[in-house]
Amino acid sequence: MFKRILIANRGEIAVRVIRACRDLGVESVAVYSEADRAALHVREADFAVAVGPPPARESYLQTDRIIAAARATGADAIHPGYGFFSENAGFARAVAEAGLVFIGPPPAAIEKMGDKVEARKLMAAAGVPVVPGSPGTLEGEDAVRAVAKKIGFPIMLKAAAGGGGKGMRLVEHDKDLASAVRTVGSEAQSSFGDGRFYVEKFVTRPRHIEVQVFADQMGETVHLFERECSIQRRHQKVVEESPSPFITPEMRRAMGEVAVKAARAVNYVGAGTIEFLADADRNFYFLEMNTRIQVEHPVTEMVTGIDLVKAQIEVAAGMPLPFRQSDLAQRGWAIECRLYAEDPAAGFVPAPGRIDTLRMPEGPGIRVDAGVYEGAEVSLYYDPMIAKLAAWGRDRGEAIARMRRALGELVIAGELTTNLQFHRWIMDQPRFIAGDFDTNFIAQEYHPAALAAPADAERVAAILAAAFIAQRTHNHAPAASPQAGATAAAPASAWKTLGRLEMLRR
Amino acid sequence: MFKRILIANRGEIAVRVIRACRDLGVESVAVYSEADRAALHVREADFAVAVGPPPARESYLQTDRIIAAARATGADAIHPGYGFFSENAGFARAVAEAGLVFIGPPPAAIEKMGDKVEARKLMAAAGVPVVPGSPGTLEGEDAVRAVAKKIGFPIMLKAAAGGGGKGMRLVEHDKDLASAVRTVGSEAQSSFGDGRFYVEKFVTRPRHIEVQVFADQMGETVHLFERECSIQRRHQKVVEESPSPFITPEMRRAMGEVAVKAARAVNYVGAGTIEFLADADRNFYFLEMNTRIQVEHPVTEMVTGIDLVKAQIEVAAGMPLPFRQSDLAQRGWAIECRLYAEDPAAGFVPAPGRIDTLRMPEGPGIRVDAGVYEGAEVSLYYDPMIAKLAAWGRDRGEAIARMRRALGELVIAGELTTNLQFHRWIMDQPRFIAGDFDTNFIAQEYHPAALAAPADAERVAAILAAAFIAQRTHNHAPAASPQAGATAAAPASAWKTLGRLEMLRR
Amino acid sequence: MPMRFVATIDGAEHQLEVEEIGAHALRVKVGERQFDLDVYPAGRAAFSILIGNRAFDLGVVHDGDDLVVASRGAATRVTLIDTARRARHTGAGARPLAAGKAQLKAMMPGRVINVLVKVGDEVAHLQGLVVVEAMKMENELKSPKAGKVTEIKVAPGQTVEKGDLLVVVE
Amino acid sequence: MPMRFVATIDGAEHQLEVEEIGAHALRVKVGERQFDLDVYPAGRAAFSILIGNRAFDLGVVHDGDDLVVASRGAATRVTLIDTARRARHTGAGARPLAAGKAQLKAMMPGRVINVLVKVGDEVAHLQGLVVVEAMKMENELKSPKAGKVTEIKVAPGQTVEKGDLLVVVE
Repeated sequence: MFKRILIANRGEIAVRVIRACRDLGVESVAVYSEADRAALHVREADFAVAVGPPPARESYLQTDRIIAAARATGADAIHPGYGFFSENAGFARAVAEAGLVFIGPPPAAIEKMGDKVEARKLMAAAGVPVVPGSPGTLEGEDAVRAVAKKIGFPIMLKAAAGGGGKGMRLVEHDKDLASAVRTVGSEAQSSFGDGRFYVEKFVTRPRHIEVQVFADQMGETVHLFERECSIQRRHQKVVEESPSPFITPEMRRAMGEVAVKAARAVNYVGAGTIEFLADADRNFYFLEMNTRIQVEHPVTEMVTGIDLVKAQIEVAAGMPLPFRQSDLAQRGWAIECRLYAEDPAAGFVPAPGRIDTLRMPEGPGIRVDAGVYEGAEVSLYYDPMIAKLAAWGRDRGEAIARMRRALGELVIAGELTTNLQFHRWIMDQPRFIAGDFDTNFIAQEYHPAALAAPADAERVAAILAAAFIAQRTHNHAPAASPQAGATAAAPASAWKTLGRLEMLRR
Repeated sequence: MFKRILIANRGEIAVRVIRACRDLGVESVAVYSEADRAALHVREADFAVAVGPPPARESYLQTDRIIAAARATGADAIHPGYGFFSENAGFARAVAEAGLVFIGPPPAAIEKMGDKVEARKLMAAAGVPVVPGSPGTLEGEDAVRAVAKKIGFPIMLKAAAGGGGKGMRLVEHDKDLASAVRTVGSEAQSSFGDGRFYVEKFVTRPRHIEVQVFADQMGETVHLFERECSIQRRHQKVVEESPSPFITPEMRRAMGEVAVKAARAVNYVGAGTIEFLADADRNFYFLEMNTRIQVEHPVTEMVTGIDLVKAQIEVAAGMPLPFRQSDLAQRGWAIECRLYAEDPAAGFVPAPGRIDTLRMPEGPGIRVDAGVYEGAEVSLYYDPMIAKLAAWGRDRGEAIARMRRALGELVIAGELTTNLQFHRWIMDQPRFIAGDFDTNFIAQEYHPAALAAPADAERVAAILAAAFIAQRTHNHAPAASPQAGATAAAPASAWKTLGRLEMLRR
Repeated sequence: MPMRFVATIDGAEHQLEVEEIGAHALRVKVGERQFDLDVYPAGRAAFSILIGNRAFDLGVVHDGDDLVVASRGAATRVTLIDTARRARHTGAGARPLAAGKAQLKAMMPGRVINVLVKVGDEVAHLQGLVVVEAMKMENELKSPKAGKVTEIKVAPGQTVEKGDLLVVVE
Repeated sequence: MPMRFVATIDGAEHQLEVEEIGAHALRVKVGERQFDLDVYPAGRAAFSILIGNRAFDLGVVHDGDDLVVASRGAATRVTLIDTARRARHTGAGARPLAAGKAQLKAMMPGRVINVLVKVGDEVAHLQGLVVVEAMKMENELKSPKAGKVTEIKVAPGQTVEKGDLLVVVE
């Protein structure tokens, strides 16, 4: 086992990896940008090294500095988390060349799955179902039209270098084809530096269902069942769960087998995810493989009982998988809500800022993976996801009920705005509760007015009373600027004292 | 199902019951003493009613006020938690007479198990193994000596009205018998108002292992396996786990069967616990039945996946048990640490006071059931247990590792002192890790010097630096009294500003 | 004597009167409805409030001139304008925002791509007013209330900082 | 110029020097060993401290004259006595506790059952000094340090409040 692991990431996933290190008795090294000196992952780690200015490309994406930090602290392995360097074969190679272990798949597997067109070809060759479409990249309107004729509209034009919901364009009719071909090529060129694209049939009412796979260095490859990730906004997952309320046991078995086949086709090692699109007829198609740990891994951990991050480290250290396929079973149901610093009333625009009060939910069946703390600044520089809540229940109903309870216990306020109330809205939606949704769910069902506070006169009175006391305290507090009109306020009273005590109590 | 449940309790168990209510869509009513106006259970509940002055006998133990509170708020059932009224048949009857549902067993079952001598007789008659001893209560030295001759020394004299570790006296030799008989009788009379006592063989190196049972109103009775509760100080449990590292599958099956038999013998309904003593040869003996939910129920919930408090409410509402024996299985391992406001360096003396900073652990496999919050006052009037931490793992090793991690993440400080470090010590003990312990473990192994901080010069420097900044901030803060010598302090510096900002930041 | 405020909760205005009637007791009148509240501090910046037997647990923090009241599972932005003080200050420089006005501010630094309304337009609650590009996404910022656009402070192409005033709706 | 303190951690004394050497940098000398620290506030009453690459996360709160420093999984009581100030105040009324003295205080209200030592006794660290009954239990309160008993402030049968001084060990 490793002695010390550097985590080339930040936020909740860095904290998650630190926890896995603790559980293994391995020391952890955080890296941090100047914006993150007091970030939670720095507070939680055993060691910490500064790697540059706030923009990620000047710090967290500086290969040399990360490797130098590992050397300076005597780390013998690097965990990339998700995002940043996690699917960067060049980084993985650089780590290996520095004599350190990259906790992830072999660079070749990253590369094969990183090129969406090549991956599609490879998967088709391995017998993995792919969405009908062009066998490879296409050039020009006519080539696209030929494929469209064969598979039928609507179709998706997809950038070969895209992925994660980026670089896609839907074409519903032949008349829109010409302009779409022009723009997708130039957009792909400007966004990814690679203008190649390919064509897939557009799956209507698609569900996004993915299968967790795991392989060790000896070639043992298993799957840990599915995750349902269809609740998305702006092509980003918001709520995930496992099992999927949609698939049948037969489909689960088939998807698991296909996923293992896909992983084997690239000689995969470690934790990976095969993403599928499923249509209303329960056909499923390979979408892409994420060659890293996923944000939503906790729901799989909760239903299988397997610590995936710990297993990543063990496998990277050369140990055999600590479980066989026959050891694995799903128990109960788990749901995860991603807490974002964003404003669901304003089109989910990021709304970072300081967190002034924070109380996380507790109690049976609740798991919290936070990247922040009370008093932390949520920075503009990075992903607005600040925490994940997960709830486990014996069945889906219990999991939803517990998630509702957890969301109702969570207290967060400050400069930032969060999507907390939005999650409460989702958990109350009849279609969500019925499991009847696809990736269009939020776009179809959600309207900001849905989050308007209910007209409960007593609650309004309580809120205004609390605000009154806080404002009065503020106006009387020594910290308030003198011109703020403190002297104009009401006569001396017990409230002032009360408020001041609260304010100054340490 | 009920519309609204009053919880006749406080602290973490009141919060636990409120959570179960939330999960069931049932409203919750808290009751509170004057000392508990701002206690966590009042904050968490939907409704709250004052029931009297701080001493429990003047508030939480006022039957009439509790029932009046239920009526005033339209509650249709009362959950007693543990302690207080939970094993009081008179209260259970009063609740029923008021037309409300008592969420617990029938009063007759409480009474039968409440009299330790009668329970012992009843259990023996039902074929449940009991510790060898007197069939009933005894009077006088000679009667005791006769039993002692038969079963051999050492023996325990036990008050018939005792229980929960109170009203017991160990007699190792015949010469000590006379005085022990005199004192145990008079002590039992003064403590319990009932001087009767009986004799049991003293089990050396005993392990305290208990079995969770559950029954519905239709007579379906099941068990949910065992909990190991041998880690005790002053006859109070400190750490519990499930499964037990001691028992074999055969012993587990036998104990489960016996426990169900015991519950059936008193026509039990709801959640109950059969406590056993096990000796080194894996004989086990009925000790007593707790006719309520236990403090340590979370470890059973974590390994079985069953929400015991929710099931209590469902069964009390007349619903059938939501699980059969064949649905129940143990998965993985769970450990619970009880966080007490007490000083392990001073004989575990209660050390209550205000909690000024509190950060609870999070992450995979961790469950927190707290009765307090940052800023809360831990009162002298009630039990010093302020929170429970539980950790689940695939096996005992993983559970211990996660508990260590959770204890290491927990930050708590203020006027109070806690046994946090003591728990860390337990988790590091080779005998604990090996599962090789009995109820004498703490008495034998623990010495306050064990908690001395390690001599880590860098850590000491960091601690002193943090203290320095905080003290300086304090001396410069506007709240400090003028005579405290603020003017005598060091020259203006960035630290003052920094500190003040921290202090005043809301 | 009760203090009077114009209270705004998430864009909705209320007439508020607050009177202290005991050590932990407040009488609160919201519009025509009056409530007696039992208010206790519960930790830092939080209050346990009982109205009759009903229990509320509310955290309060300041964000600039706003108060953010965190009830469980939600956070509500509140402003309280002291009616008496506003009257005294009428005509003064930095007087508080008049009741009935609502400001659309930039939630984050970015670049204004488009302004969808002009001064004098009647707009609906949550109607899009300005499009700001930030973090590589275009974000349509919506009207905090129904009303008439009285001021527009930005133009397309302009860079804005977090908190900058964009549009006033009255 | 460094400030000098006598620091007590859980009964053990250290000579402490602290000097500010930068915006977030402190030079700390404990006994003979010197360290440069990078200190950042992290939320309320907590600090992230780096010594070289080693990271510490410490919360600090006040409890009377003590500081309680909460590192993860432990809470440490610390007192810092400013050496310069102590010197200035020598002979004054409410001067801080002299270094080398340790006070045993009542942890909770109760009744003194027994005093196990007398003035002049040499006692070991953690030796029992006083037995107090509280919450129906007898609690033996132990010496905070090794030394000589110089003052005993209570007698059997006496009622004590939390924080009352019981015994001084020097």
